[in-house]
Amino acid sequence: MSEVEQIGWNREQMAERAAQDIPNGAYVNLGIGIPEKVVRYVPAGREVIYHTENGLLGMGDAPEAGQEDPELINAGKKLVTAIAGAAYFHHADSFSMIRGGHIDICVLGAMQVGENGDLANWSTGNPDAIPAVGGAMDLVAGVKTIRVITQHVTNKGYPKLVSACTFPLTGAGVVSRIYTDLAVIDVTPEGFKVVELAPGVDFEYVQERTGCDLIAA
Amino acid sequence: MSEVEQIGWNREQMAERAAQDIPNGAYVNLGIGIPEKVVRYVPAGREVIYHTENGLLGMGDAPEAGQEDPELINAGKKLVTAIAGAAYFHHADSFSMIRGGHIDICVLGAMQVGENGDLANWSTGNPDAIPAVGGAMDLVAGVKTIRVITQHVTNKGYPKLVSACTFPLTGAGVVSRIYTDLAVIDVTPEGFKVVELAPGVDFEYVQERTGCDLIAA
Amino acid sequence: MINKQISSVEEAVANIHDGATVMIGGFGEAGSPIELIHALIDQGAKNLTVVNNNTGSGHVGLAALIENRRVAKMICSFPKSANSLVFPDLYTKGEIELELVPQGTLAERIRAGGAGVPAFYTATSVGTPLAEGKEVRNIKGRDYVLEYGLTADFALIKCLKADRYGNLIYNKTARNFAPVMAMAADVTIVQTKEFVQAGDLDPEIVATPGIFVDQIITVADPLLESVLVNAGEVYP
Amino acid sequence: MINKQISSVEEAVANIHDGATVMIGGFGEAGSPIELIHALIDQGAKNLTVVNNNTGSGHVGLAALIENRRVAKMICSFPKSANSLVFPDLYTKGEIELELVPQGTLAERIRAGGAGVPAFYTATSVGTPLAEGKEVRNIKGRDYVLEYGLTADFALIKCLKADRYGNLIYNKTARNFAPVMAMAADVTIVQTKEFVQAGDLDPEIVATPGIFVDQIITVADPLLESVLVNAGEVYP
Repeated sequence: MSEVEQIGWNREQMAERAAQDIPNGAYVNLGIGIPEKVVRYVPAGREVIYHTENGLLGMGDAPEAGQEDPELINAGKKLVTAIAGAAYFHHADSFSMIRGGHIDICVLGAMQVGENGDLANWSTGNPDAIPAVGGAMDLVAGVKTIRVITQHVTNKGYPKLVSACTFPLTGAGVVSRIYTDLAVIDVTPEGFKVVELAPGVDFEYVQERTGCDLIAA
Repeated sequence: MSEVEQIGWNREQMAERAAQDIPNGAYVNLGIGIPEKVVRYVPAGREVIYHTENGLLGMGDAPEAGQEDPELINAGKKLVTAIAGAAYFHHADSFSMIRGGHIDICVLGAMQVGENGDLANWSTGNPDAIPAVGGAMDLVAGVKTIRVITQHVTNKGYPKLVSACTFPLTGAGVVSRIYTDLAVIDVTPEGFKVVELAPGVDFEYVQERTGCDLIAA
Repeated sequence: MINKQISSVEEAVANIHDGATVMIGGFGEAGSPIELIHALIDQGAKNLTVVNNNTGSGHVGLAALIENRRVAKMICSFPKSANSLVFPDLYTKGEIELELVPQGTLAERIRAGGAGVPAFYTATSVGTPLAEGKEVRNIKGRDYVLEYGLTADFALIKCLKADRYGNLIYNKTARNFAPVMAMAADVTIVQTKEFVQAGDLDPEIVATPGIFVDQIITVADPLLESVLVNAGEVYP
Repeated sequence: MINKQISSVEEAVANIHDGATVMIGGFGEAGSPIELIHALIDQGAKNLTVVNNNTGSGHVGLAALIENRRVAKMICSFPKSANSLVFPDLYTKGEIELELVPQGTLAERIRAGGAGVPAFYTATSVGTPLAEGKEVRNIKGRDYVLEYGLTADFALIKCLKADRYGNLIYNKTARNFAPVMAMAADVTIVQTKEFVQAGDLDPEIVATPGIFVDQIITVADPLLESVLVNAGEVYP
C-alpha cells in the first residue's frame, strides 16, 4: 500500500480542502504539520482569524525574506507574520481562548481517530518513547469544533481511522470531520460517513484502507 | 467619652504615623477613609508604590485642578493620579496581586479588631443593613501584612479593640498592627501590646477605652 | 470582511431577552457604559440578573436600570456606594435579590468563566459569613473555599478605542472588569469612544483581543455618571 | 529610590540554590533567556526542578543546563522538539524525571500559582492517561480534573524593555510564559534588551507590572538559540 505515485490529494490539497469548510469570520487554531498549511488557502471573499497558542491572534503566513523575526513564530516554532489587527498576549490568556470555548475550529493531525470521534495524536503508548503532549489536549477539550487532517494510513500502511483507538487518547469523542488524502469523512452517531472522495478515488478503495465500516454519502 | 476637643492624633496624624512604618520599596494597598491619606506621608528618602485594586500600580495623590480624569480613580472612587512608572491592568490581574501575596502591606479601616487579630470591617450583622464587602476580604486573605487605622472608639464611645469581635469577620487572625488616635498597638500572641502613645495620652487613658486588657510596651 | 461595527445602541441591545444575565463593566462611573445601559432601559428587557461591582448612583445608568424594575438580582461586591439610593431602597423592601461576592472573588469568578475554569479554590472569605454553605478544602495546610466560574449571556462594556475585529484598548482605571467580562459573556457589546482602522492598534498593547468582542458601537462623547448625578438627572 | 537593576548576569543568578525550582521563560527560542541560563550553568546550582514548555535544543541554553546534569526534573508539555537531543537521551536512560503537563494546564497552573489560587478544575486531559490518579469532579454535567497551582523559587525571563520599577514589555510571541512565570516565582530575574527611564513605558501597555519583578540585567544583544544551534555551539 505504499504511495510512490500520488493517489488522491497531496498535502497542499488536503489543506486547501479543509480551508473550504472554514466560514467567514471564524477563529481557527491550526495544529503542527499539514494543518499549518491551511493558513494559505482562505477562499476568496472570506476573512479568517488564525490563533496560535503561543500568544498571537491574527497569525499570517510565513514572512518574506528579510522580514523574519525569530520571536514571531507559530506553535510549530516556524516563522510567521502578524496581520494588521493582530494581538499578542501571554500563554495563560491564550489558553483561556482555547479552554473557554472561544476558538471556533481547530484543525489537528492524528495518529488514530476512532469511529466514536476519539482522537489519539500524542503518544503510541510505547513505554520507551518520550511522551510529549503540547497543547493538543487543551485544544480538543476547549475548541468548539475539532477537525483532523491526516494521511489515511500510516507510513507502514496501517489504517488511522479505526473502530476504537489503541493508542492513548488525546480526547474522547471530540472529532467531527476528517480530511485525508483519500476522502472527507464525518464522524456521525452511526460511525464514519464518507462525504467526499478525492478525485480518482472510489469508496471501496477508501474502505479497504479503513479499520472499520464506512458509511457512503 | 466624646472627643469634642482633640485628644491624641487627628486623622492626618494617624495617617502620617502609619506611613512611618512603611519601608522603602514596599507595595502598599490603602483602604477607604483615613488609610487613603497615607499616600501623602511617605518619609523622606523612601519610595513606596501604591496599589489600588481597581487596576493601578503606582497611584499618586489627588490631581491638581484641571488635571482630573473621572476614569482615573482609586478604590474609594476618589480622583487620583498615576506616577511616572505606573501600570494599569484589569480587575482579575489586580486581585492576582492581592490574592497571590504580592502586596507587602495593606492599611485598612476597622469596625472591630479582636485581640487575636480578627478583623471586622464590613458588616454590623444587622439584618436590616445592606451588606457590602468590596475587596476587604480579598485583601486580608492575600496581603502579607495587614495594618489598621481607626478611631480608638466608635462615635458612641464603644471600644473598637475588643477581646473578641461581635460583628461578622472580614478575616480571622489577620491584623498585626493598629494605629488609633490614641496609640500604636501591636497584636501579639499575648494580646494587644501598646508600642507607642499619642502625645498627651497615657496608658490608663487608652486602657479605659479598650475592650480587653492591654500590655504596656 | 469581518466588521463588528453596528449602527446604533438600539441595535446593540436588541437581542437582550427577559431573564438574561448581563455583565456590565465599570467600577463606579469609570468604565460604565451609560449609553448602552440607557438603551437597555428603553428596550425593556426585564427580570435580568446583573453583574457589576456596584449598583450605580443617582437615578441614571445602572441605578436607573434597577429603579425601572428591570433587575431581579444583582451579583456585586459593594452595593451601597455614595449616591447609591435605588438599590438599598428596593433591597430593604425585599424587592431585589443580592448575591454578595468579595470583589477579588467576583473578578476571578468572571475570569474563570471566560477561561473555561468551572471552579477554583480561594482563601478569600474563609472563616466569614460569606463562606457559609460553601465547600471548604484544606490544601497544603490552609483552608480554601470552592468558588464557581461565572458566565453571562451578554456583557455591556465601554472602551477608548476599537477596530473592526473588536480589538480594544481602555482608558486608565476604566479598564477594571471589562476585559474579563468580555471573556465571560456569550455576546459582548462594546461602546467605544473612538473607532480606528485595523492595524492602528499596536498588537502589543491590545487589552482585549477581538475574539472576545461581538458588537461595537461608537459613542464619541459618552455621558458621565457623576455629571448626570450632580445635575439631578433621572433616566428615562 | 527603587531600582531593581543589577550589574551582571553572575549577580542575577548568584542566589539560586541546589534543589531550587526554576521557571524559565520561552517557547522554543522565542523568549528564552540564554544569557541567564548560561550564567546559571556557570554558577553551578544542581538538582534543579525546571519549568519550561520544552527542553531546549542543541547543546546551548536550557539543553546545555540539562546536559550539564543540573536538572533533576523537568515540568513541561513538549520535551522533544526538533533538535531536542539532550533530554530524550537522559530520559531514556532514566537519569532525569519528567512531569508531563498539557500546555494550557501548565500555563494555567503557573498563573494560578501567581494569583493565589491553590487549585482549579479543567476539562483538559479528562479521559486520557494524563488524568490518571487525579481527582475528577462532575460540575454541571461535565467531568473535570483537579489541577494544582504551580510556584517557583526563581523565574528567569527575557523581555524587550524594562524600567527601574521592573515594568516590562515583550517582543511579539516571545511574551509567552514570561508574564505568568514572573507572577509565580518568589524571585523573578529578568534580562532585558533595553533599559528605559521610569515613565518611558506607557502605563497602558505594561505587560508585566513591576510588582512581579525583582532583578533586571540589561543584555543588549542577546544570543539566539537557533544561531548557536546552527553553528554547532556547545555550552560551556
